[in-house]
Amino acid sequence: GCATEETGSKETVEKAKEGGTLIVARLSDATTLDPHFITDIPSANVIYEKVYQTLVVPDKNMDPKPLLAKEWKQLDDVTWEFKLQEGVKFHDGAPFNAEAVKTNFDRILDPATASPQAGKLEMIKEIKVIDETTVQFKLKYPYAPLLSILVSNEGSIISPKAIKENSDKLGQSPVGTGPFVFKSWKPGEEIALSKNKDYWGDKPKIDGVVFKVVPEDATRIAMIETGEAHVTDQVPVTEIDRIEASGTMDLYRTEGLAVEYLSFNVKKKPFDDVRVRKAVAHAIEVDSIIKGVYNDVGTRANSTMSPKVFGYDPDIKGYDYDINESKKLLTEAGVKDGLEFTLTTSDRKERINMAEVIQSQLKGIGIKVKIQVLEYGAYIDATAKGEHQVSIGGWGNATGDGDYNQFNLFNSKSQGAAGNSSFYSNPEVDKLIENARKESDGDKRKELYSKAQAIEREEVPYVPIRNYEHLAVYGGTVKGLWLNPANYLMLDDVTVK
Amino acid sequence: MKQDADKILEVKNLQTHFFTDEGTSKAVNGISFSLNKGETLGIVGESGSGKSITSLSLLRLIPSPPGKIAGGSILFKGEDLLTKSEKQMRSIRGNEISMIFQEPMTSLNPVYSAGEQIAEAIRLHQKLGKKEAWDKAVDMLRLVGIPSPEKRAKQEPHELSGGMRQRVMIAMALACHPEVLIADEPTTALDVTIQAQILELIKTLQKDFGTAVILITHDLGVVYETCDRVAVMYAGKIVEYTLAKEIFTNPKHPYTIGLLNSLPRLDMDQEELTTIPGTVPSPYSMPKGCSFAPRCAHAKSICEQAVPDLQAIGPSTEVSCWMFTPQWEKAYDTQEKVGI
Amino acid sequence: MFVFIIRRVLQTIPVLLGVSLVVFLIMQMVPGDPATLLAGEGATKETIESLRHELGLDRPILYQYVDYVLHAVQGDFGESLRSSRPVLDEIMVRLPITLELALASIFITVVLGMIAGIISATKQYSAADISIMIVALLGISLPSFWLGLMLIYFFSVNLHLFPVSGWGTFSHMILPAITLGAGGAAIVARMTRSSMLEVVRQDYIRTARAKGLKEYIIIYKHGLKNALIPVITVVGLQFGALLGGTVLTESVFAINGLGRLIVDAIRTRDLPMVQGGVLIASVIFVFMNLAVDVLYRYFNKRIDLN
Amino acid sequence: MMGVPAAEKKVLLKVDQLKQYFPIKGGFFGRTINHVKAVDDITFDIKQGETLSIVGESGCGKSTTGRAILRLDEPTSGSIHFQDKDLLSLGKKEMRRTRKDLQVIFQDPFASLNPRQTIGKILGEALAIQNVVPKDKRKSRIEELLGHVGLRPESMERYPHEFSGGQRQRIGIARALAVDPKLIICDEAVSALDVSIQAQVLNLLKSLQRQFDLTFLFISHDLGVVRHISDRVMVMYLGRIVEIADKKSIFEQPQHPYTRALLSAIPVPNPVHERERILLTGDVPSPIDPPNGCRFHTRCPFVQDICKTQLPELKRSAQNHQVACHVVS
Amino acid sequence: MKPEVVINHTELNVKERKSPKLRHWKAFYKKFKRNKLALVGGYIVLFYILLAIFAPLISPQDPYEIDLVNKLQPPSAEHWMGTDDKGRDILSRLLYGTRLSLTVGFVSVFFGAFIGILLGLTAGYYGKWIDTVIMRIVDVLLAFPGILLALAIISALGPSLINVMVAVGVFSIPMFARIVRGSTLSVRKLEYIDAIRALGATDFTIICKHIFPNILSPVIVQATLRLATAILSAAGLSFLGLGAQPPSPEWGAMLSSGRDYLFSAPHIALFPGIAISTLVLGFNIFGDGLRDALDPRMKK
Ligand SMILES: Nc1ncnc2c1ncn2[C@@H]1O[C@H](COP(=O)(O)OP(=O)(O)OP(=O)(O)O)[C@@H](O)[C@H]1O
Ligand SMILES: Nc1ncnc2c1ncn2[C@@H]1O[C@H](COP(=O)(O)OP(=O)(O)OP(=O)(O)O)[C@@H](O)[C@H]1O
Ligand SMILES: [Mg+2]
Ligand SMILES: [Mg+2]
Repeated sequence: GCATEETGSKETVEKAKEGGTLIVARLSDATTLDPHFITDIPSANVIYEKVYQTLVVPDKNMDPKPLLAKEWKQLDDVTWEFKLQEGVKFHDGAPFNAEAVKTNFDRILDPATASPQAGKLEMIKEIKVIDETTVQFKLKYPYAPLLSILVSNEGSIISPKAIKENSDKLGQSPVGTGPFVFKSWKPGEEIALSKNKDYWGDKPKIDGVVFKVVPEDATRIAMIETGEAHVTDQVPVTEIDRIEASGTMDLYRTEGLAVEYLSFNVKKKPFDDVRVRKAVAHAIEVDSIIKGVYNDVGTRANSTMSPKVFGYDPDIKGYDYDINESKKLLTEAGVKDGLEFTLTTSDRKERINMAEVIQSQLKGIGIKVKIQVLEYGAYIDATAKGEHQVSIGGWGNATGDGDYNQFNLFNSKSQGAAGNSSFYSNPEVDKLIENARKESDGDKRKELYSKAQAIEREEVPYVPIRNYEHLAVYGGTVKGLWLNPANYLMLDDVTVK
Repeated sequence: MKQDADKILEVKNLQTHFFTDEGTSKAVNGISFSLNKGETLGIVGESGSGKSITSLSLLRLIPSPPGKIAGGSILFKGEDLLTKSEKQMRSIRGNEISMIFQEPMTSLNPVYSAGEQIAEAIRLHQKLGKKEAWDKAVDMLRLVGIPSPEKRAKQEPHELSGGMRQRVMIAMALACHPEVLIADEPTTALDVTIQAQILELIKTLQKDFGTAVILITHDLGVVYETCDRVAVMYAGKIVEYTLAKEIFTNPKHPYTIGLLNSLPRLDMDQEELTTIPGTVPSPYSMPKGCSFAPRCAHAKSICEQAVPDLQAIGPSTEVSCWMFTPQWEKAYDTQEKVGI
Repeated sequence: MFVFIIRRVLQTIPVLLGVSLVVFLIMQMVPGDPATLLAGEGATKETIESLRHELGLDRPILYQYVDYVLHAVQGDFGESLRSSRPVLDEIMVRLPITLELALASIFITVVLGMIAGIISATKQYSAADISIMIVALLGISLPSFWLGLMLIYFFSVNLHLFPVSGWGTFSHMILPAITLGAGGAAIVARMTRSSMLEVVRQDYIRTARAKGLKEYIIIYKHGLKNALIPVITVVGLQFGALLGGTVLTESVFAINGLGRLIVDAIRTRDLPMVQGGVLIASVIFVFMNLAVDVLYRYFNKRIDLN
Repeated sequence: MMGVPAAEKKVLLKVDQLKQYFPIKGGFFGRTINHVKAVDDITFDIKQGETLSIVGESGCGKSTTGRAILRLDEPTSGSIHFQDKDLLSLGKKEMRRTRKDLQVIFQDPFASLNPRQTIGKILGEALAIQNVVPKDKRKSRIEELLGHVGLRPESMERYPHEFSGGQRQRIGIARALAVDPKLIICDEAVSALDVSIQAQVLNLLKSLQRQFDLTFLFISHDLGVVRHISDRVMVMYLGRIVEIADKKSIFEQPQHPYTRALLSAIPVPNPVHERERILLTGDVPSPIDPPNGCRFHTRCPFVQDICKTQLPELKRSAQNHQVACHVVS
Repeated sequence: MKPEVVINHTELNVKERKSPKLRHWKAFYKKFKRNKLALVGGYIVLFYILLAIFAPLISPQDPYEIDLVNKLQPPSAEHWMGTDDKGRDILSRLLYGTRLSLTVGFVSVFFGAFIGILLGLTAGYYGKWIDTVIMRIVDVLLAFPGILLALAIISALGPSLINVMVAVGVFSIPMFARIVRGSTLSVRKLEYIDAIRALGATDFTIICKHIFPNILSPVIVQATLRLATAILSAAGLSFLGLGAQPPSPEWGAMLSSGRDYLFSAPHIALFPGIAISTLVLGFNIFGDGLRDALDPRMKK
């Protein structure tokens, strides 16, 4: 997020006006507001660091910073200790303390809760309350990226009182410690938060936030243009020029953690042959996709990890655009008489566009591509079952740690729905990924990931295409807004005139 | 026909044409007749001979386009209706000249009650209030012999039988005591026993109100029993115009004779009916001469060349046929007749 | 009439059963598993399995359907798989909005359409008639979403006359109602026109003329009421089309309606929500048609109630 | 006709206690809540070569009787024997074969011909369905048929709308004749025609009857026509037979009050034949709820108490004359 | 009813007649031709059909040729209608798309009409419980919001042009079924049907040879009107991302891809929009004209 750093910092210098309600237009409604049950970023975005807070919080570079935990240290391979902030109260008046932290993690881990996120915290053996403000995490095995899990939405700390009294209602009415208090939710229409007057930190400058559901892209932009809404964080890349040209709207851009890629189903002919995969990788002109389809939003991806993610190896490069090499590889692989395959994608516009461009690029070397656009649910189904030949996919990363990419995309255990849509399986890579999990030395971990990435580059189960860049459009009256790399709107310093 | 001081309506050389894509149809092609106070004139003729169009022309209700009154005059109490403004016509319609239509089933508006439809005319022409008009409408229904008229007045046409509907039509037509009533086949759609009731009713009412009636029908029996005089139409023209009784005892025009002979008689057995060969000519391609000539057993060449005029051949009889003209004797026979 | 209404209401039962069965079967056929979608990115097989169990998706299909119907009969439409809120609650939030939208559009459809149609019919072949009919034809041929976006562009973004999105106030309703109602208005206008022209040829109009009534009384009193009969049927069918059309309009104007709810539910394979939504939509449709039939019968007495 | 004693002729068609009730659906579940008693228990027969006419007011069940005999509608009960075959017990296939012998000519010359078929096709199809003549002979047979009804062979290529009403009715007759039927039911076959045309068609029917020994069931409400064409006449009122007799007998000595009213109501253009008119009052009651007792009692000028409660049976009152009336018998 | 049209037999000359069928059509065409507006509609439709047939010959460019450098070009001498978001020539795409849109229209309407006619004929002819059952099924279809049905079908079968056709076809079934049933009921009452039944014709013959041809004209009229709706529906489905598979230049898909540029490059949506509107317009007025020409009551 270097490019737009100024946006945030400049405004804090100016004496910002206080008050007003920020209206955020967004694509879809939240599914639930219980962080232990949320599985998508748009839902989490409503509450993350707004209603709820986490022990540690990522900064603009995804480095963990203290929040509800003042400080922490790793006592041994499997024990982490956190010192908690004092004098923090939940919105319902319950005090924040070590017991509260324990209650939260116990809840998510309790099989009876049936939290879909339990798997992510599966390495936690026990939470130990040392004293009122000290808490220890005991792990089953060494797990280095623990902090990256704690910074993410699942690490939100819910009021223990609310958990005890009406756990079931938490999805509808969240109770946390954050700068905003949940006010109301009209399903399908809007969710309103209001300023927490008793917030323990720097109080927000606005009176509240309303998240409005506006499914149509053009309408959302029109709303910013007319001042009906202040911000939208789901911006079609096609609108960039217009927004930049407009006098009433501004664009905020920040590098994201997600990547988009082409995924070969290595279980299916002809993509079980690495030469064919390489040939395709050589035949795709990634730069023109990023410019032509994405209007230069995002950067060329070299690996299936974004540069902001821990473990990214800048030395690993993607395949060059080299038609001759590609043809040669195809001949070697014995598919001279023309390769033909189906490219499956979900119905996201940019992905379809990408598919069309790839189709046209591959046509240049005689590869015939048939595009199959599937409605999202069907797409997930097809790729999870391995019915596809080649698909366009993307992998978000809410934690900023490489494990989230590597384990889900490449580990044999993750084949199918869990993320490994290539059905890639390599014992060596499996091992590297699993060892990296346990390694607590950061540099050693990086090394392990580098090794894994090098192998993955050679075997090309995926052709990395683009590192995400997140966009937000805001009206001229909005100042102090920023997006974190995981695409969360950060509202601490926002003002609206 | 002799001049009559009581003459209320006089039609002279009326022509009504339809301008359609197939050509011009001279539906009414120059007819003249007159009507005296209190008398009943019957107009008979086959389907399509122009009876209805004649009656509609009298009230200037020809659907236009495609129809148009192309000539002639209609003198009502001495004034030509064709020169009147639409507004003047409206005060005559339903008031001084009323009409009963051929189809009782469709001539009443299905969405208004019988009473309302009668009262509407009364309010319009007699400037009565809502209540008075309604009462009058109920009275009219009683007059035309509808039992429990208060109840019936509130019913809508679909709740009434065909006979009752026709009586409602009659009540409507007579509500303003018109001087002329035009009844276009008022009983064709009805059964004989009901027809007898309705005709009887019209006769009684006519007597009571002194209304002159034009009764259009294709049933010669009806004419015989109801009318004073009769005009026989064929292909848009009157071919014979005479006293009603006369036509049965002493028909003149070959068509009239043919028509009478075609009727199965109730008073005697016939092994075979006499027929008129051929069919009515298409209104779009009328023969040059007499329109009946192609079917006429007596036709001579003159018949095919020129149209005969309607001429008086007796004190109260007019016929349009070359046979009754001096030219007849000199004319040549035509070639053989066409059959079907 | 009463018996007729009761009977028609009872007849809706098999129709609704049919609808629910069709929904159920289709949702079974549709690839995509609600549990997988709900579990989100990176969920393990175990997570998905336990979620399936939690949602009751691992029960036999027939059992699921019968269970659903038995509950639905008692007014229990289940809970959304996604938000775990009661389906009925979610629907009841949207239903009034969609109904308002539909009624507002029907209003536009009927008022605009009939006025235009009557003017057209009474001034047959005049300039007004021809221009109305051309506009009407355009109204039919414009894709509604395109019209919607164009309206937003001109009236909201450029002229700042109406809000872009949302629902609640009168000014919110105008653009969506026009978007949704335009096609219908055009159809109604044409229908009214031809029906009027047809009625004007009827015998009873001639009777009215023969009474000496003024032309405008003939048209409005004797003509219009009869001309409405076929128009009502069209409006009724139009209402059905309109319910379907709300999806696009709701999406363009960000209106939180039933159409969008159902589409979203289909996308997330939220079966109870789809079921509930479609059933309610069908109920509305069926009752709307019933209302139309009743009106039709009211206007057209010649039709035997049996 | 009267020359040959009726008894000597073979009975061709025998209708026994025929009932035709049309259900009226209603109620909550669309149950049948009532019936239109269109034909309510009628019994009569027709002899080979004769013409039996049915007269009566509109809606009294004339057409329904004809349609029931043809099994165009399935009768509710009763039996119909045609040449000793019980028509109602025939299977679908057998019935189709038997249809060859029973033909029909309808009232509306415009509705009774398929507007999309040429005359040749219409007649050809009739021949094909019953396969009465081999394919190669059909054309000449059609020409022959057209000749019988007085149309030219060229008519074959024309469509019905190119013909006048009378000509169309002839085509209808030709179609009925095509299959060499024994019985032809003429349902108001001349009612729609102008008198001058009507006379042509009536003459044609009569000559065809002589030529082919046809039997006619002639349905009409025009008593003039009926008198002209029939041997016997059957008068119906509200689904029941009120009188059935030889033509002469019924026209000269009508017995049932309804028949008498009917006859007297006909306007006759006959200056020498003045009659006294029996004017009825009121309208025909509905066949859904026919009056109790004699169906006619609500309009009968001679009504007595018994008429209101008891249904009169059809009784023989003279040779070849049956009447159903309490007062007369 | 009394005969109105009385044509003198003797006046019709045998010589001047050729094929009776031909005269039938000529008369129809004459009547249709008189309706100027309908004629315009017919010409529009014809125009598009010709475009569809000759698309490969008249297209100035390859409709699939992606040229990202020249994307979003406004109309120019080289690209008469400009280029789309992937630099493809919009005119060429529109021309090729004519085929798809017309195919979608024709196939889906044909499909819907076929099943609708089958159901309507059966229900109308046999009546009784068959009628009840069929019409209830049709009610289910009708009550089922059309777009949802389409969504469901396409979700089940995957989005492709064929499935769009199936979906759009399915929701025109009820319309056809109702119209056909209504006409069948009225045709079945006609005397010539009874006459042919009295001759001993089988139900099959009656339905196929006598009822079907006589219900055809309302069906044809409905079909032309439905064609318009079908093309619009397909466009609506494209808008929801359910339509034709890229890169096929189906008009609805083109229009919907243009909606992202409604403000920055309006020509992308404008031209497909105009194409859809005019074709739909053409079908509509053509259908109206047909109705008037085929309706015997409207002879003026
Ligand atoms: N609207 C019209 N357009 C064209 N021709 C018409 C129209 N109305 C009537 N005609 C023609 O005018 C002629 C006379 O018709 P009219 O209705 O007066 O006959 P009619 O004697 O009343 O017959 P009917 O006994 O059948 O009522 C017919 O040839 C008919 O075709
Ligand atoms: N298919 C049917 N369903 C219900 N009612 C019917 C049906 N067919 C006839 N009817 C009723 O049966 C009664 C007798 O009808 P039918 O047609 O036999 O009378 P009709 O004597 O032929 O009359 P018309 O002289 O008018 O032809 C009428 O009340 C009619 O409404
Ligand atoms: Mg007339
Ligand atoms: Mg009958």
